[in-house]
Amino acid sequence: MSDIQSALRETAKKLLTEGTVTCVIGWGETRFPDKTTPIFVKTPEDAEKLVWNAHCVCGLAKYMLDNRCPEGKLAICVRGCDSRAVNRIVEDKQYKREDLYLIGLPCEGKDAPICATCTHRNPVVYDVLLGGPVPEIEVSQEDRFQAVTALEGLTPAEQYDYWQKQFSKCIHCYACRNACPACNCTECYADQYRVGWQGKQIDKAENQVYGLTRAFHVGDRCIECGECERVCPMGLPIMSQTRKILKDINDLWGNYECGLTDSRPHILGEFDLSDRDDFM
Amino acid sequence: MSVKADPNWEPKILAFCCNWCTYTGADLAGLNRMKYPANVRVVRLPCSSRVNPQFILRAFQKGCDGVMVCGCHPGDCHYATGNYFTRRRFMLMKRLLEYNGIDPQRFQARWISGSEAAKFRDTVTRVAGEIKALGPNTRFQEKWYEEGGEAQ
Amino acid sequence: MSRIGVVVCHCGTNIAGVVDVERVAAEAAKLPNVVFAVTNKYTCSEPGQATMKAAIEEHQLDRLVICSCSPRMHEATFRRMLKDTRINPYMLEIANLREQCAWVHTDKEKATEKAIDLMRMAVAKVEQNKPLFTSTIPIHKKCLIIGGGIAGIQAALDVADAGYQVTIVEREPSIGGHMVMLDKTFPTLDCSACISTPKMVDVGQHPNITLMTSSEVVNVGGYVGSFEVTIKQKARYVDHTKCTGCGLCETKCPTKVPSEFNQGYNKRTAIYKPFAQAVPAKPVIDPDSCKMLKEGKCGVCAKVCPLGCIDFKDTAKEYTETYGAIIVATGYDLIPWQDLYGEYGGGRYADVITGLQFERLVNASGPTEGHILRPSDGTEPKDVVIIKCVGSRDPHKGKSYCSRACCMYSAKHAHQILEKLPGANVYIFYMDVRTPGKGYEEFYDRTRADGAVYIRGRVSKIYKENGKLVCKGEDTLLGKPVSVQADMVVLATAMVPAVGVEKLTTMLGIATDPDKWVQEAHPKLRPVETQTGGIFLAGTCQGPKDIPDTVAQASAAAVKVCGLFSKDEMETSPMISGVDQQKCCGCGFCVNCCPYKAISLVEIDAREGARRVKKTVASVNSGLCQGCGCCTAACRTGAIDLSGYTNAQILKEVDALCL
Amino acid sequence: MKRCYYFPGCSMAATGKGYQQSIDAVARKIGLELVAIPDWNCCGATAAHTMNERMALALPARNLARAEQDGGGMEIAVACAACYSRMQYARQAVLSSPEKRAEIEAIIDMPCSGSNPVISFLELFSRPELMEAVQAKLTKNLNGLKVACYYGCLTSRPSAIARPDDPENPMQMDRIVALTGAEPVAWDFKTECCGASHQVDAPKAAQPLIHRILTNAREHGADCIVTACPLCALNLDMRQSKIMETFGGDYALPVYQFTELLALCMGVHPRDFGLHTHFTPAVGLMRNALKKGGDQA
Repeated sequence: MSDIQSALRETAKKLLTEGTVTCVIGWGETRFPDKTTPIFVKTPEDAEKLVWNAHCVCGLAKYMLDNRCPEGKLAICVRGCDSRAVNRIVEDKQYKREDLYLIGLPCEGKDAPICATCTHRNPVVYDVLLGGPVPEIEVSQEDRFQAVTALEGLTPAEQYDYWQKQFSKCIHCYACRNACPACNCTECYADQYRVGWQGKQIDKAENQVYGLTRAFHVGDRCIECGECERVCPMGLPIMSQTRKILKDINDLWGNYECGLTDSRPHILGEFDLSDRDDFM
Repeated sequence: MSVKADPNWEPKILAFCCNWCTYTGADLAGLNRMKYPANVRVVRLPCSSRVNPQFILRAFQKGCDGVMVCGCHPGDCHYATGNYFTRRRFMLMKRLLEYNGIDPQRFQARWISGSEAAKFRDTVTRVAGEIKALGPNTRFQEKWYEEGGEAQ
Repeated sequence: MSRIGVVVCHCGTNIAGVVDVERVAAEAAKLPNVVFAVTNKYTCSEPGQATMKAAIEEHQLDRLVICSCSPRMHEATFRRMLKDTRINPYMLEIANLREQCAWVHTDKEKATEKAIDLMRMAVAKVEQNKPLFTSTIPIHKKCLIIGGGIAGIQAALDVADAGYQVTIVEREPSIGGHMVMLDKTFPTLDCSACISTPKMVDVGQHPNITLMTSSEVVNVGGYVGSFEVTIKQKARYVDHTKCTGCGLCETKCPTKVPSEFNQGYNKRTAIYKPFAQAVPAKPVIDPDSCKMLKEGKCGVCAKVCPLGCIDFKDTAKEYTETYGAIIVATGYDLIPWQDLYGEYGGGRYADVITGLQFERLVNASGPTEGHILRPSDGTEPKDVVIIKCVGSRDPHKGKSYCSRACCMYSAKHAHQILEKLPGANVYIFYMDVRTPGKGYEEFYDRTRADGAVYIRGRVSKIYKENGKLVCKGEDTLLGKPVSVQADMVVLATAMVPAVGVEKLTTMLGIATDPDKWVQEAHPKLRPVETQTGGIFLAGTCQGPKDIPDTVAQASAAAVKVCGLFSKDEMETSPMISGVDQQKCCGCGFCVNCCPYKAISLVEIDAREGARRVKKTVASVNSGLCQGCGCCTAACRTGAIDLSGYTNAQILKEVDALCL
Repeated sequence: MKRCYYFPGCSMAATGKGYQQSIDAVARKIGLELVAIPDWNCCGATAAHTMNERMALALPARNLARAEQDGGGMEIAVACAACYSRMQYARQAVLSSPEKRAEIEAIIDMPCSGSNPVISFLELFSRPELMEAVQAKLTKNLNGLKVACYYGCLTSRPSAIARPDDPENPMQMDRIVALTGAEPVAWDFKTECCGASHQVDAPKAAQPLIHRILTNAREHGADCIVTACPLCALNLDMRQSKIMETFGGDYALPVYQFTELLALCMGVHPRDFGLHTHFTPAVGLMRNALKKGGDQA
């Protein structure tokens, strides 16, 4: 891993020295030995601050929309999940692919539970790949949707009970939204007071409405990076909502996985005359 | 007072109807003097594809006991393809709602054409009956009518 | 603070008989911002309207809620009424207390409660209403007609005669289409060319018509009233402004290739007019066969041309122009039966021909000068089999629809064979004989009286034996297999949309059905319009039909165009989508689901913190938007909203119900 | 190179012996490994499906099940048209309906999922890699020989079951045979029925079927007929003289299996696949054709 880390620093240094990019987004050390933080490297000297270790858990792609980024081309370190997040943001037209330089880093899983069901450990898109590709792991559809299937089996009352307990914890911090690469609106619906989509008060109903709306807004484009759940300070099982939508899309309209370079077009932006119809 | 105990309780059902098919069908039911329970309030919209799934959440949250989305049959949309998008959106939304504990009867989508007055009558009669049997909706609401519960 | 007026209509006893209207009005009066609430016996009547107008003035109302019959009934009436008042016509909401309340409920208490709810919802919504203003778009009074067959010709003449400018775009070197290839038309048996070529000449000479042959539409933008259309004219290599059409070049050209017009039954030269009466009556050079253009040798035509019209360096040209309306008249082609019907020889037998080929064989100006001779050896056939529904009504191999014209032209073919070849036998295999048209059934009767043998059943195989084409089939009336030894077989092949029509429909943004026929806006009530305003249909591009129907539809489309052109400006509905560019993130999800392609992404200058940035946002074309609102539900930010049915309005309506 | 399961069928040891020998010879030449399904049984062919549908599906299904048990996961190639049809019926029954599958599995007392695709020999040989392999091994040619490729009905019908390249005008055999330099004629009766076993039980009705096939082939200038089925070949070959006697006509068309032509052009000795045992003399035409064609492929 240290080989790759030094290669990463070399690459970043070269990119910055040659002026290919104005900033490299990567991971840097913190005062905790088992935590890293996203850093914006803007000078060749600072490239030494980049690290690559088991604690590089934080998703980086969303940071390209951060206003700390200088103007000009950006370089981003991408693992499999980050690369899919980049695709997500590029497909959503929030950034142009040609304005990005992607440093691919094959990843054998980090210090995060989501990595156990990761199907794309190698970046799906990159400009340079550091280190050889790592073997992918097989994850069955059953494993992918295990949590969802378990909840689907409950009665409506039990389901409600479960979710109500979960949502009652929500503190509307919107960390899930801020970390999510699919949440890339300029102004989130939840911040719009005048229309009145969403109340600011913290009660079970508002919490639940926020949770479901968020799920519906991103579920059809979710790349399953797990950032939402990772950053939630209250430990809500947020992925179980978005994956429910993904599972239904898979069941209703065929195989669907987002953020791959050859992904199907946006599923709610198209239709088929022969789509299943329960509303006759 | 617990609403559940009120013997005169009547469910409130909100129906989003497209102007060209279902709203016309509902008007036709009136012209034919068909009778159905007075539980349904219709919101008139140009097309079923105008219905943002968030409206459904809002209706439940504010105290509706049931919500319906009605539009033209696929292929008959006044706007050619609008209801195909409706179909995809609400196939997903319905499943998501049920997953979160909303009884399947409380959210229903139906295609009702401008000539299907009888289908409109039958559908709202059936839905009203089903929801009456379920009792008031307490889920997703700011008000909590559960036994001994306080309004939050 | 808004000042809302609420009027609850008795509608005689229609509403008041079931709903306690006084209570509804009393409840309304309690609502905040409602400054005026009354009941009225007949709100829509003259006195009713006068009362409301007076109240608007007296109470300085700025919005109005009328609780009456269905808005589908009187919304327009009340909006018209408001035009003369201080209230904008769109500051009005109607609660439907009649069709959806009084007429359908019997329990007076519950009906009244519901009526109050409906009233409250309307009041809540009207508070969010904003004044809306209809805008107008200018109409460029110039019509584009795509396709120069009989449909395009008829429509062009009708529009041009009404005094408007017309451009016809035709991809072949001459207009005329399929009709001019036909010999006689059923049921009157008048000569097809004799009735169509005068119309072609009229088109060619009409001062209001611009003819663009050898041309295709390559780009369409804009909307009703002002479509920006780019037309590409292929290189013709002959300067038509100089050419007199003397025809000397054609007589000297050494290269001979099969004639498309005559279905390959004779030859034409490389510099050619498709047929004698072609319009324009001037030749073009076919670059695929011209020796000079292919090999750089020859140039005979240039040497003999007395006016020096030949220009081998000619190139394709593009013209862009603005049209107020477009008529699509792209016509049909025949189904490629050779690929589908191996059992009929799959094209191996020269004497198994299509109806269109037969038309050329029987045509006096055709390759055989009107003698029916079989293509294989030039002899007169004695026994002729006609097979109907080849590709039509055959979902397994071809199309499920009926091609409509085949029953009649097959009867006509039978009649012509029996007339021209005394002693000949004609056998017609059919599934049903469909003759819904004036004089059609009589014509069919006459053909049978002429001696045509109608066999109800399909042919399962055609094979060659002893120099004859054996047609094996079943006579389903007798319940027996039959086989007929034929000298020639004529197939009534299905009509399919003209090759390449998908490209055009995509460009125009109009819908097609699964068989690729252009979709009309409504099958019964709007048969010559498309879903897109300003684009109309004529002829077989919409579905198989015969000449009378085609011409009728062409004239109907022309009337629609003239109707549009009768005004200088067109009023557009203000209830359309609009984008809040501040909120819009430019993801383009709305673009994908718009049925009218009314939304596009545009780049604007914006400010982000201290930076000036280029920002991509959605933009709605008000000429194309029809106000369905499909886009609004696709927008997560709520940046795109539908005037008249805004998110805020609907949310308030929902809230009001649940108070 | 290519390995697949092979379902020979009952005829191949008897009336189709020459066909089997030529298949073996060609397979050896091109390195095609045909693994006979272990413990295969009769497909039931005509007899079973006229009696009992369940038996008609269960018999071939047992062969599918045996192939699955063997675990090679390979396609099952079938040489005989009737066997091919029955195996396809069974497989598609198993795949299309879970109830049917359960019923069949109960009868044969074995799991049967239909996982191994069933293909005809024509489909197998018309694949580009096999065509190339055959081409590479040809040492002689039949240039100028006009052949009528006869597919019979069961390789192409019903089209939903047999899945031919074209149900009315199949071309697979034409393309294979054209490799030898022989010229397939375009004729009309490629897929007409030969009468199959009705030649035995209803000869009066069935004999005209053979007559018209042979007449039409001759009409289109064919020198011989090529088939891909032991029973088609037998009917057209063995009954030819009797039919000429009954209906008049003088066609004397030798009948070959398509693999016989391939074997011959690969230099296999005709005696090795019993060319001399055909009823309508078949050796002479081949000798002349090969002589005319010369040695180059």
